[in-house]
Amino acid sequence: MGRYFGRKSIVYALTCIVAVTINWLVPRFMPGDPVLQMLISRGPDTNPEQTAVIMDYYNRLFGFDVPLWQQYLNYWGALFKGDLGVSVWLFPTPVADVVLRALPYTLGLLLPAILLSWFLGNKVGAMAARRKWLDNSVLPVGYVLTATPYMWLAILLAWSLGIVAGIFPTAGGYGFDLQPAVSWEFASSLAMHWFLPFLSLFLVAFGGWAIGMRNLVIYELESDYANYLAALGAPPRLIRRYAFRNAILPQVTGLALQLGVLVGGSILTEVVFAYPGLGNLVFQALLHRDFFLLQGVVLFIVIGVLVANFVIDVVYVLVDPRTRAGMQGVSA
Amino acid sequence: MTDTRPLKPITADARRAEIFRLALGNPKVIAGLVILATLLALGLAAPLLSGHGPSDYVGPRAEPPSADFWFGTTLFGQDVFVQFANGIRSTYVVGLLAGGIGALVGMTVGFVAGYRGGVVDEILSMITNVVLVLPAFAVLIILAAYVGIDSVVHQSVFIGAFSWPWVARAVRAQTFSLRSREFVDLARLTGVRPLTIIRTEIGPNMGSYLLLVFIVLFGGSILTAASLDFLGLGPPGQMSLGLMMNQALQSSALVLGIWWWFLPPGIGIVLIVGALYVTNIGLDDVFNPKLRKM
Amino acid sequence: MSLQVDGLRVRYRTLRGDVHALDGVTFEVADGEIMGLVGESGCGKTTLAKSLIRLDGRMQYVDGVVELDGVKLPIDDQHAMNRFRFTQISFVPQYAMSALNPIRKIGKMIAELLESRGFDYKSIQPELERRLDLVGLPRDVLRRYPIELSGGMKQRTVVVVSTLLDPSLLVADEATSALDVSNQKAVAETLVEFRDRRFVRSVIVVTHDISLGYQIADTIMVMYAGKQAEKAPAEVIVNSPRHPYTQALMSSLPEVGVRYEDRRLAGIPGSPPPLLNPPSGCRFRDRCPLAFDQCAEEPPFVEIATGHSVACWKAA
Amino acid sequence: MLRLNRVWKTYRVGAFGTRELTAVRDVSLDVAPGEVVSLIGESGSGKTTIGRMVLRLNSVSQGRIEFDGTDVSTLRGRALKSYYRKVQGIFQDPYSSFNPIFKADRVFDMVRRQFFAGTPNATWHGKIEAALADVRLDPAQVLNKYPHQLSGGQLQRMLIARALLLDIKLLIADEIISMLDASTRIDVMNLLADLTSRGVGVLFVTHDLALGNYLSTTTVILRRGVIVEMGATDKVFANPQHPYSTHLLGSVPHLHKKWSQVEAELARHDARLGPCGYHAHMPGRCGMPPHDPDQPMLAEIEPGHVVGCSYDQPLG
Repeated sequence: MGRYFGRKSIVYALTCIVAVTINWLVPRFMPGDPVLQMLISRGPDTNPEQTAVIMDYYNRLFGFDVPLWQQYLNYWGALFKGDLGVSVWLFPTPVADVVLRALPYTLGLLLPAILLSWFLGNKVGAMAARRKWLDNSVLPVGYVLTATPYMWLAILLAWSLGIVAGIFPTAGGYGFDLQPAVSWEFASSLAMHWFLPFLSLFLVAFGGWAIGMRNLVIYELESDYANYLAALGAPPRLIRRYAFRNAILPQVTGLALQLGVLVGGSILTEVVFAYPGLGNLVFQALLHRDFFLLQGVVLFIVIGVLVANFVIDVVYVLVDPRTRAGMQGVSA
Repeated sequence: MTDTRPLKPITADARRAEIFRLALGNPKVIAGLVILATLLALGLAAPLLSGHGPSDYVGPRAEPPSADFWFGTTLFGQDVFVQFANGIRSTYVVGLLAGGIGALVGMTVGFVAGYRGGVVDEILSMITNVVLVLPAFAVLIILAAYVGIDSVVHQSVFIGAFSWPWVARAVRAQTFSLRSREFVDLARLTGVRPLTIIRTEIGPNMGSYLLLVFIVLFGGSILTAASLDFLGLGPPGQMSLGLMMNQALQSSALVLGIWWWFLPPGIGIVLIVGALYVTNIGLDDVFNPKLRKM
Repeated sequence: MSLQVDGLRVRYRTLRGDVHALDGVTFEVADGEIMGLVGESGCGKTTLAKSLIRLDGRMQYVDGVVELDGVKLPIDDQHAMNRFRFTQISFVPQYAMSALNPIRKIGKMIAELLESRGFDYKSIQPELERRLDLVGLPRDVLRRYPIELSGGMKQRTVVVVSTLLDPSLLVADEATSALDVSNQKAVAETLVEFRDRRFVRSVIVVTHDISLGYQIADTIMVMYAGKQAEKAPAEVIVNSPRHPYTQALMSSLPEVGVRYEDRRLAGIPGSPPPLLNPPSGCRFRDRCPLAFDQCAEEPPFVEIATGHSVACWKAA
Repeated sequence: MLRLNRVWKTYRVGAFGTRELTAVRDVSLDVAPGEVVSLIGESGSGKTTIGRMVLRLNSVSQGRIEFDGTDVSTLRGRALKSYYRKVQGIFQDPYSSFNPIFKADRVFDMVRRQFFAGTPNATWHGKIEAALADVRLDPAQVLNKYPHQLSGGQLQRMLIARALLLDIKLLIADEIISMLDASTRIDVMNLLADLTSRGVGVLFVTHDLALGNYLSTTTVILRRGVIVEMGATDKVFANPQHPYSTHLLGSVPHLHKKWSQVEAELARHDARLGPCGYHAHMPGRCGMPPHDPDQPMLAEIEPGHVVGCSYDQPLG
């Protein structure tokens, strides 16, 4: 088990370093002074004072005048202090503040969508593995859903259920006329605005889990232990339960691998619904060419995915006795 | 020790012929290939279909589908059908290129790591795992935003550069198990070089699997490219299905009810990717007789 | 009498037609008897073993009757058979290495299996532990996962599990062929001991190794190409076999003490006939040194002495 | 011809090779031309690893493997190729020894491409026919066929024929008949024995004592990577010295003797032996492995018959 965690920790540490380094390195590939260029690209300088402050800030932060390795270390130092820089678009709000403000929306969208789609997808997939009629409907629907781009399903839902049917609002995190408050009105507005983005994320992911689980369960039902139980007259219920338990393990690993895709999906979905989460921030940063905000958000997402991955690895150890028994690799 | 031997003697020529016959007799493979071929033909014929480009203002604004403009026009009077056909074409290009690059990198890494083992494997697996847990789409956004994407080829290279890890993993595992097969030992005893062994002994045994891998990468690359295009990070001046959705959304096509603008690009992607997946399942049935009886 | 099989036929459905894997076998296994079922790959012995306990997806019952303790077994009805499995007729598979659910502790798996069949684990547990002691397994295997056991331990565990409800008949399908010689002996002797202690009343041991069959079986049945060739008490089969196939099989088997330089053994030329379209007449005809005209006709499986039956014109 | 001199094989396992696993421990043995040396052991005994090290499929961790006086591990390029001209191997699973998607005779083509690139077609075909005749295969039956169309016995013979195309001096046969049917395995055994009359040495790796006994001139018994007993086959089998050897011999199923009888004989034999044959010849220097690197692992108890220490080695 120590070996398992040792190896995983190295991977995560390395990944983290790679991600931060890419983040640090990429702006330096740009010809010229990135800060100046970015400020220029914002159009006519309406506020020279602000520009000067920003220039000063970044020149101090990145210290373009000190050696590269020093710049690199400074970058890490700032990062550890939670300093992601200052947004240009929302000057002078620190990027970290902007990110933290948007974070609850994204988490509120992602967590239920991921967990529910994983849970229900696995249930339905396992059911499809043994019921022909269900299989015949789950399989094609599942494949269509996984082939659907997130943003298009979001557009489709916004248009059909939002604009044509008029049931749900299609933009924002809550009503434009409301201020955040602890009230029924605000909560219901929040929920109404939440539903469609959630649904589109949920549906696409659901298809993938259902198909994966179906194939895994069919495979497990043909395994030796299932045959042995059947030979001893065990009821199909028990055999299916065992098959499900065995099949769920690769699905846990799959969840870790799919996180990045799901987060990507939430970026797209939030853009469609102008949902005030991290994804929309990415889009706004791109629109306003606020690369410091963009970098901050993306770095935050990357680290968040790594942390979530690590959590899933811990969960995996808890659910798979084989990793705990520490017997892996002995036979190698 | 089982009673399966009487079933064995099917000649391999016959097997190959049978696989071909089964593939062509498999409704999933046929349906998938027909859809793919039709859309490909549409994409290839795009420049011939009309005299104008996808961004030219050629018609009345926001006109619903008609005989003149089969898919209607955009809010600015561009021909949606021409945009669609051009988008389909670049979709195929991205899928083939990015899928190809991802497959090439993944297979190379997987083959080498699986065959060599030891320290080489240790290092390559570490790299693979690092890229695997890195959320590719987020990194692609940063790269695309800063470095910029100036062509479909460029975009494909970026996508391919981040889509290979799972392929490397899978190919490595398969190579690992094939390497321990005795025919590989026998080839080594005949003095065949490692790279030749990978090419002539191990590779051919994974042929069908590699094809399936490529198909999945093809579909995945299309979805990633469309997502980047949708965020406005696609190659400038290049019409794509993702960009169509981007423009439709930015121009409030939803509120204005211009459904003919944003429905076709999504349908196009679902059709292509879905057809790829369907072909994939069909081929899987053909290659893997165990699933065939299901 | 314990098991009575009469004219059992089972075929495999394949894309190219039906394989007549088991083409009419008739035999009895008496109470307290261990019968060795011997033959080369493709002779139908595994098909026979599976037919008695659970037909797999490709197998199809054609006809014949199987009776256990006077009750007809519904071997072509998967659901109705469940009532007999484990309690009346049980199974030790070849794949013991992977027969146990990898993510369940062994004790828990046994408890769940028993409870799913309506038995109370708590009341059976003391007996289970006694039997583990008997086969030399520590009791704490119940608290371990299968991956923590060696191959020999897994095989013994499976034998204990399969016989836990004291079935009338146990079918062991190549249960020892994946094991090393010392483990092989231990498992084989466990089967005998379980019979002696009446944990099981009778046993069918399927094996490709006739010498192993001789060590533990009371009677041996030799099969060839989906049919019975010879059945007799083990001593008779080994010391005075009558079927040319049985004779050839044993004369091709090197024993400790036989040296190439002293006595050169010979194999059986040719190979068994395909069972997709089996030839008429005696199926061993093409490889048989004694074959003559009458062999074009199928020899009946007849008793030539008490408890000794042979399907050969020359033996009658 | 082949000499293993204090050969060790250790595998590094765990992340970054933090733990060591010793598969072969201080093994020394010789194979002379025309001699069959059988390496007998159960799984985990290191017998296969030794064969693979000789074939250069695994590296040697410590010690030397010499062929005609040359250290095998130093061979590169052309030298390695000419080594493979003289030393070849055949493995356990005939179906896995052939690439399933190509025709079986491709193994001959590969030999031609690597070793006989300049040979004219007619000469080459003559060579193949001669080699096939030597292994008693009909070219019409085996050429131009896919592996799954051939039987295990035919495939193993083709691999012997392949080795014959080269002018081999040493053949490593790793469990080559354990997956063959009883009726055909003895013919393959006889072919191996016939090779010795051409002066070919055979390293015969097996878990089956009867087969080792049948074929070999010298027997090596391995346990957990260590040689426990080695000597002329008749001496080792008639007068086993190490308790593990007797344990193995007692586990072999015989055709005409029951286990109980064999056990009784061995018990009488054991009673005549002291507690440790090694100890009797090297008093006061017991212990395994020897702490003194110069101390031999094996003690000679009679000419050409050596035994290892049996202390500190509980059986089972």
